Amino acid sequence: MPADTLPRHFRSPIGAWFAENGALAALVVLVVALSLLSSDFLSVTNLLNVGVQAAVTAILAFGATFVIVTGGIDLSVGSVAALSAITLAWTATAAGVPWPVATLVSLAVGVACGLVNAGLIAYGKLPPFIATLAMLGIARGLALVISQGSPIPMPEQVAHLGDTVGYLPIPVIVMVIMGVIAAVILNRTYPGRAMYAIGGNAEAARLSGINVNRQQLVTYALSGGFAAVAGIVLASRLASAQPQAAAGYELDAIAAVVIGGASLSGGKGRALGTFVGALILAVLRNGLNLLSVSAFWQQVVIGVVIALAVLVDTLRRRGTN
Amino acid sequence: MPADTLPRHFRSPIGAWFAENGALAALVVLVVALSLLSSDFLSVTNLLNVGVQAAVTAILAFGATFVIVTGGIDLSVGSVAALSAITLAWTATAAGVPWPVATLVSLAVGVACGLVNAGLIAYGKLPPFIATLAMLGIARGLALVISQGSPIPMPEQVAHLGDTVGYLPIPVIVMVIMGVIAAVILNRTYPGRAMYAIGGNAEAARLSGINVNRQQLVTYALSGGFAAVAGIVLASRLASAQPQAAAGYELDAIAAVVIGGASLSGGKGRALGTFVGALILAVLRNGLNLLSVSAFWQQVVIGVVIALAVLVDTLRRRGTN
Amino acid sequence: GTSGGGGSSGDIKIGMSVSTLNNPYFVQLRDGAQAEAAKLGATLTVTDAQNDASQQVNQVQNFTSQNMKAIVINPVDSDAAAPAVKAAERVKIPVIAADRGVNGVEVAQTVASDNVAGGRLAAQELAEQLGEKGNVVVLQGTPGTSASRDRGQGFAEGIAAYANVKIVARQPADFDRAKGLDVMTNLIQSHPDVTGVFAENDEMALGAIKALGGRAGQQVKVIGFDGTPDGLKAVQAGTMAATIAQQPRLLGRQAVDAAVKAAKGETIKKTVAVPVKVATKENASEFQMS
Amino acid sequence: MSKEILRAEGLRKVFPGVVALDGVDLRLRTGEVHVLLGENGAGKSTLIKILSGAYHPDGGRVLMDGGPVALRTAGDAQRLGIATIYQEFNLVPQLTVAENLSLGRPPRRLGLVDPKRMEERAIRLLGQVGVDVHPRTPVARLGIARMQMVEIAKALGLDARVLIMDEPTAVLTTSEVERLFTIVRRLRHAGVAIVFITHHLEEIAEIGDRVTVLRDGRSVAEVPANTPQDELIGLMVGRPIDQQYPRRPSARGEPLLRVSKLTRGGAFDDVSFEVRAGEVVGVAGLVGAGRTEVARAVFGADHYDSGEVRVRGGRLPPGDVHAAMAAGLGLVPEDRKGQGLVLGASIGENLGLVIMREATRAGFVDRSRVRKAAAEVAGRLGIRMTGLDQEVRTLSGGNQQKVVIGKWLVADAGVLILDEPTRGIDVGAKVEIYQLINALTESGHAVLMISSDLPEVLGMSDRILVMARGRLVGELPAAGATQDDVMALAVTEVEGPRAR
Ligand SMILES: Nc1ncnc2c1ncn2[C@@H]1O[C@H](COP(=O)(O)OP(=O)(O)OP(=O)(O)O)[C@@H](O)[C@H]1O
Ligand SMILES: Nc1ncnc2c1ncn2[C@@H]1O[C@H](COP(=O)(O)OP(=O)(O)OP(=O)(O)O)[C@@H](O)[C@H]1O
Ligand SMILES: O[C@@H]1[C@H](O)[C@H](O)CO[C@H]1O
Ligand SMILES: [Mg+2]
Ligand SMILES: [Mg+2]
Repeated sequence: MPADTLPRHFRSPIGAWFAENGALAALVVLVVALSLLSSDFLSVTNLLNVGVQAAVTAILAFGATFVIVTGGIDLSVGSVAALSAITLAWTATAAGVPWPVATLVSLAVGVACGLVNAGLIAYGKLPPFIATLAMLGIARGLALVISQGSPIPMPEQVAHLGDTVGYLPIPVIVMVIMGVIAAVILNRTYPGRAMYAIGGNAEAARLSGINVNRQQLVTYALSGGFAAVAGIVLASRLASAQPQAAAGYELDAIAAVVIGGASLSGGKGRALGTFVGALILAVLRNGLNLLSVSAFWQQVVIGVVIALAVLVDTLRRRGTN
Repeated sequence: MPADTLPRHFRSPIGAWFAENGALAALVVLVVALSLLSSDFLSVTNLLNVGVQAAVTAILAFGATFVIVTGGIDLSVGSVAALSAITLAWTATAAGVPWPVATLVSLAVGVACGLVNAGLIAYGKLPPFIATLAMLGIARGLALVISQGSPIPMPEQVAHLGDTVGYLPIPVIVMVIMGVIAAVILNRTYPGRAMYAIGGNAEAARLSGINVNRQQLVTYALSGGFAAVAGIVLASRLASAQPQAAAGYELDAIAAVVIGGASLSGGKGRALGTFVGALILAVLRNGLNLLSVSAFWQQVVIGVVIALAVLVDTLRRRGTN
Repeated sequence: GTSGGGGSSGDIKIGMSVSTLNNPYFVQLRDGAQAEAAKLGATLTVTDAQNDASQQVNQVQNFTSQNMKAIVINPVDSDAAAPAVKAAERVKIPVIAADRGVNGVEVAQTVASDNVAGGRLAAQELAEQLGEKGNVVVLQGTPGTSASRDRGQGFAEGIAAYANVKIVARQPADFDRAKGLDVMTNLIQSHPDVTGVFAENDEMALGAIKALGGRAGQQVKVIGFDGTPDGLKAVQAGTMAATIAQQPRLLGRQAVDAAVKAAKGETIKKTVAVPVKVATKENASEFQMS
Repeated sequence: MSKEILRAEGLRKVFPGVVALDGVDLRLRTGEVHVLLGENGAGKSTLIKILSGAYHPDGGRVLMDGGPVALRTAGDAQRLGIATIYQEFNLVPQLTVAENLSLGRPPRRLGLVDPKRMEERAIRLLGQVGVDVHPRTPVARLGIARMQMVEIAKALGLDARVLIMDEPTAVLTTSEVERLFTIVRRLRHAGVAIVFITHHLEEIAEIGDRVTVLRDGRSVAEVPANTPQDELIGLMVGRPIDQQYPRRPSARGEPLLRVSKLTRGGAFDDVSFEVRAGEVVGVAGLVGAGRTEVARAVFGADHYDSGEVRVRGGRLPPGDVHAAMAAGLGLVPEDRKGQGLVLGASIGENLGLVIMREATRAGFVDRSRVRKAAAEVAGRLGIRMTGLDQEVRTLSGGNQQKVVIGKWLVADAGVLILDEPTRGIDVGAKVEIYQLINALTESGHAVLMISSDLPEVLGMSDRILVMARGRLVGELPAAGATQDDVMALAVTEVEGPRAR
C-alpha cells in the first residue's frame, strides 16, 4: 500500500501519540503559562505536590475510565471511596481487626459497591446514572452511619501510604501503579477489549459472543475497587478517615476522563489521557493557590481554563483533519 | 388498516399514558406507602408543601429535559439559578434598577449562560459535560463575585413569588406553568420536535435540513432561562438571594428527568415524566422527614428508593413487553 | 396529633433542623441536643439540611405538618432562614435558633456563639502567639457561607490592630480537611515565610497541620475554629496553637432546654450567649468534657 | 431531448488517507433515471453526499440549471429541490413514522406543530409507496425493508426536481422493488431527474436511461443503460466476470444444524429444518416473513418459547450467543450498522472480536494472534482500506459488509447463518463471497443463507426453504426452481403467527 494514502498520524509513533492525547497539548500550555506567572511553580517539590494532589482524583478517574469506555457513568466513586476508607479505619480501630485484613475488607467493600451498581444496571436495566446516583447516597449514608459522623483515625501502618519514600511521595507511586494497571487492563486484557466493544456497540458486542452483563460486572467492580484505593490513599494522607471525604469528586473524576479524550457515549478513552486530565485539574488548582487568586474568582478561572483546555484540543484536532 | 397490526398501546389512551409514564406507578406506590406509614403525610397542607418543595427542582428539571432530549447534559443549572437570582437582587438593590427590569435582566443572564454553553458545544465542539461543567464553576464564581459572598435581600415585589394566593402556593403555580410551557415546546413546536430528532439521530436531523447548531442554541438557552426562573423562585422563598443557592441541584434535576423516563443518550423524555420524577424526589424527602428517619440513614433510604422507583418501572415495562 | 400543654414533657415533639451533619461540630451539637431531650423526656426529630438553605425551609415546613411543639433551627444561612421561621410562627410554633442567629425575624430564643467575635479572638490569640509580628495565611471556608464570612470578617478586624502581622494569602479550602492539606501545601511553596495560619474551622486546620509537618506548632502557629475532638487533641499535642472552641454540645443542650420550655409556654430569655473560648494547650482538657 | 438540470464538474474529495473522488463529472437531465455504477468504495456515495450538501468538495463545482450553486448544508440542497435517500438509514428510531416523514419540516398551525396534518401527510406518503405501517409506529420497530420504504416516502414528500437514491433496492424484496420502480417511472414521466445507485445489474436496463461509471474515484464512462451487462462489468471492475452465481455443489455430509419445532408467539411457529455439512440452504420469503427472527433465535440472540436447536447433535441452550458460538455457529446479521459492527473501532478490532475469547490466556488477549488472523481475512476478502487500523465507520458500505462476514471467517464458524449477506456488495465482490461460500462448503461447513435477492437464492443454494407469516411453507430443490415457484410459495395464505 503506498505510503501517501496512509493517514498522516500513522506515520510517526510520536506524532500518533500526541495526536491521540490532545489534552497533553493543553497541559503543556498550562504548565508553561504557570511557570511564567509564578516562580514557585516549576520546582521539583511543587511538581511532586501537584502529583500528590492529583493522585486521588486520578485513581478515581482511572476507575471511571473503565465505566465511561463502556458508555456508562459512575457517580458513586467519591462516596464509595469514603465508605471504603471508613470501613478500613473502623474495622481496624473499633472492631480491632488486623490492618491487612481491614484493608482487604475495605477493598472488598469498594468492589461490592461496584457489583451492586452493575447488578442494577445489567440485570435491573437501570440507567447507570440512576443506579450510581442511588449508590452515591447509599455509600455516603453508610459511611456516616458507621462513623457516626466523626473522623476515625487510620491504622498507622496504612497511613504510611501518605508518606514519602526518599523524595517520592507514596500517593504518586500508587497513582502511577494504578494507572499502569488501568492501561494494561484496557489495552491488553479480555475485559478491557470487551469494554471498548460494548461502549462502541453493545448489540454487536453481544452478537460477537461477549457476555455484556458479565463484563459490566467486571467494569463497575473495577471502578469500585479503584475508588476504594483512592479512598485509602486520601485517608492515609490525612491519617484519618472522614465520612465526608471525596464528596463531589465524581464530577472531577469524570471531567478528568473526558478532558483526557474519552467520550461519554462510550467506546473511547485511554488511561494515559485520563492521567493527563487529572493532572490538568491538579495543576490548575495548585497554580491558582500559588497565584493567590481570590476565592470568588477561583471557580470562574477553573471553569474558563477547563473549557479552554478542551477547546485547544478540539480546535487542534479540527486543524489537522 | 386492521386494528390488530397496531402496537398494543395505541388502543387505549389511558393505557398508553400509563405505559409511557412508568414513573407514575412508582410515585403512586410511594404515596400509598407514606400515607400508611405517617398520618401527617396525606393532608392538604402537607401535599401543598411537597408541591412547593418540588418546585425548584421541577423547574430546573423541565429545562434539563430539553437538553437531555437532545442527548446533551447541563450540569450548570444550579449555578445559573444562583447567578440569576443574585443578579436580580443585586441590580434591584445595589444598582437601584426597578424590579421588573431587574427580573428581565436576571432572565437574560440565565439565557446568556445557556447560549454560552451552546456556543461551546455547537461551535467549539466541546462535549456538553465539559462545557456545562465549566459553566457550573463560572456562574457560581460570578454569583460569589457579584454578591461578595453575602446574601442579598430580594426586592419585596419579587419575593411575593414565595407566598401563597389563597391556599395555593405561588411556587406551585409557577411550576405548573413552566411544566405546561415545557410540554408545549417539546410536543408542539419546531424546536421541540427538532430536539427529539437531534437526540435520536443527529446526523439524520442534519441531513433533513435541521440546523443542529442553531437548535442547540435554542435548547441550552431554554435550559438557562428555566434555571433563571427556578433561581428566582428559590430566592423568593427565602426572601434572599444566596450565592451558594441550589448547589448540587443539577444532579437532582437530571435524576428527575431520568426517573421520568428520559434516556441520557437522547431522543426520549417528556415534561410530564420529568414532573413525576421531581415529585418522587420531593415526596421521598418529605416522607423521610415526617417519619423522622435519622439523618445518616436518610441518604441510604433515598438512594434505595430512587433505585427501587426506577426498577419498578423497568420491571413493569419488561413484564408487559 | 398529640395533646398539648401539660406538666410532663413526655409528649412534647420537637423538630430540629441542623445545617449539616457532614461536620463533626454539628454532630456534637446534635448529640448535646439529643442528650438533653432524653433527659427531659421529649421526642426530638433531627434533620440534616445538607448546607442547603432551601432544604432547611422544607424541613421546617415539614415540622409544621407534623405538629411539632417547638422547632430548633441551626440556620444554614441567617438571612435565608427567616421565611421558614415566619411560617412556623404563623402557626404559633416557637422557634429557637441555635449556633447562628436568624436575621429579620424575632425568634423565641437565640442560643449562639458569635462567629465574628470568634474571628476576633482568633486574631488576638494568633497575634499574641506570634509575638505580634509575622506572615499569616487564612484558609477560608466554603465561599458564600455565613460561617466563613463572619469568621473571616472578625479575623480581619482583629488582625488590623497589629501592624506587623500581615495576611499574605487568603485561599478557600471549603471547610474540608483534604482541601486544607492541599491548599496549605501549595501556599507553603509561594509563601515559605509563613508563620501563622488561621483556618476557619478545625478540619482545615488539621489539614494545614499535616501539610506543615514538623513545622506545625514550632515555626508555624495554626489556629482553628470549632473545638472538635480531633481539634482539641491537636491542641493538646501542641501541633495546633489554639482553637476557638464553640462548645457545640452545650449549645445543643441549651437549645433543646429552651425549646421544651417554650413548648410548655414558659417564658424564656431572648438570647443566650454560649461563649466562644480560646482553647489552648493549658485549658483544652476542659472542653472535651462538655 | 430533455434539458440538463444538474451538472457536477471535476469533483474532488479527500479523506484522511483516501482520495475518494478524483475528478468526477456527472450530467443529469430532467426526466431521466441516471444510474451510478461502480465497485464498493468507488466513490458513489461520496459523490451524492456532495450533491446533497452533506459533504463539501475539495475541488470542482456543482451547477444547477446552468448556474453554479453553493451546497453548504442539506437544507440548501433541499431548497434547491434536491432530495436524497442515503445508503445508510437516516431516520430517527425513537420517533414515529409520521414524525420521520416530516423531519425538519413539520406542518404547523399558528406556529405550533400540527400532529393531525402530520399524520395525514404520512398516510398519503405511505400510501404512495404502498407500505402498510401505522404512522404512529416508532421507526425502531420497523424491519429494515420497511425503514427503506419510509425513507423513500420521506424523500417523495419533498416533491423534489432531483431525486437521489443510494442503493434503495439493496434491502427490498422483489415485490417492493416493483412498487419502487412504478413510482420511479411515474416521477420520470413527471420530469424529475433521478440518480439511482444499485449493485443489481439487471435493474439497470429495467429502470435506467443512462449510466455513469465510477472507478477509483474517477468517472470513467457515460453509456446508455441498455449497454450489455458484460460491458458494464468490464467498465466497472476493469475485468470480465465469467459467472455471476458460481455455485459448485459439494458432497453432503452429516446434518450440522437441526432446528425442530421452533416457536415464538407472534414471530414464528413450528419451524423445523436441518442443514448438512457441505450444504447451502437458502431461505426465501417476503419481507417480514420472520426469517430474521428465526435466524436470531437459532443463534441465541433472542429467546424462543419452545422447540430446540441442535448443532452436531448437541442441544443449544436458548438465548445464549456464547454457547452457540462455542458450538460453531456464526451469524451475519442483516443490520450491519446496528448489530454487525462497532463503527468507531478499527477494522482489525472488528474482525478480531469473535476470536478474542479464544485468543485470551490468563485474561490477556494475544493481540498479535488476533491481528494476524484479521489481516489474513482482510486480505482474502480484498477489503478496500488504508490498513487494519482504519475506522470501520469510514469504509464504503460494501466494504463494511465484508468486515461483518469476515468476522466469522476469522472465527471459522462451522455453521454460518448469513442474513442478506451480499446486501450492498458489488458484482465483483459478490462473486468473491460466493467463491468463499463454495470454499466453506467444500471444507465441510454448512451455510444457511437468508436472502431477498431471488436470483442469488436460486443461484447459490442447494435447497430453498420458503417462509411466510412466520411459518415454513415449503421447500424446493434449487435446481430447476424458478423465481415464480418461490414467489408462489412466499405469498401462500397461511394461518401464521404474524398477520400482515
Ligand atoms: N468519512 C470518511 N472518512 C474516510 N474515508 C471515507 C469516508 N467516507 C468514505 N470514505 C472512503 O472513500 C471511498 C469512497 O467511499 P464511498 O462510500 O463513496 O463508496 P461507494 O462507491 O459508495 O461504495 P459502496 O458501493 O460500497 O457503497 C472509500 O474508500 C471509503 O473508504
Ligand atoms: N407483520 C409483522 N408483524 C409484526 N412485526 C413485524 C411484522 N413485520 C415486521 N415486523 C417487525 O419487524 C422486524 C423485522 O422486520 P423484517 O421486515 O426484517 O422482518 P423479518 O422477520 O426479519 O423477516 P425477513 O427476514 O423474512 O424479511 C421484526 O423485529 C418484527 O418485529
Ligand atoms: O459553623 C460551622 C463550623 O464551624 C464548621 O466547621 C463548618 O461549617 C460552619 O458553618
Ligand atoms: Mg455507497
Ligand atoms: Mg430480515
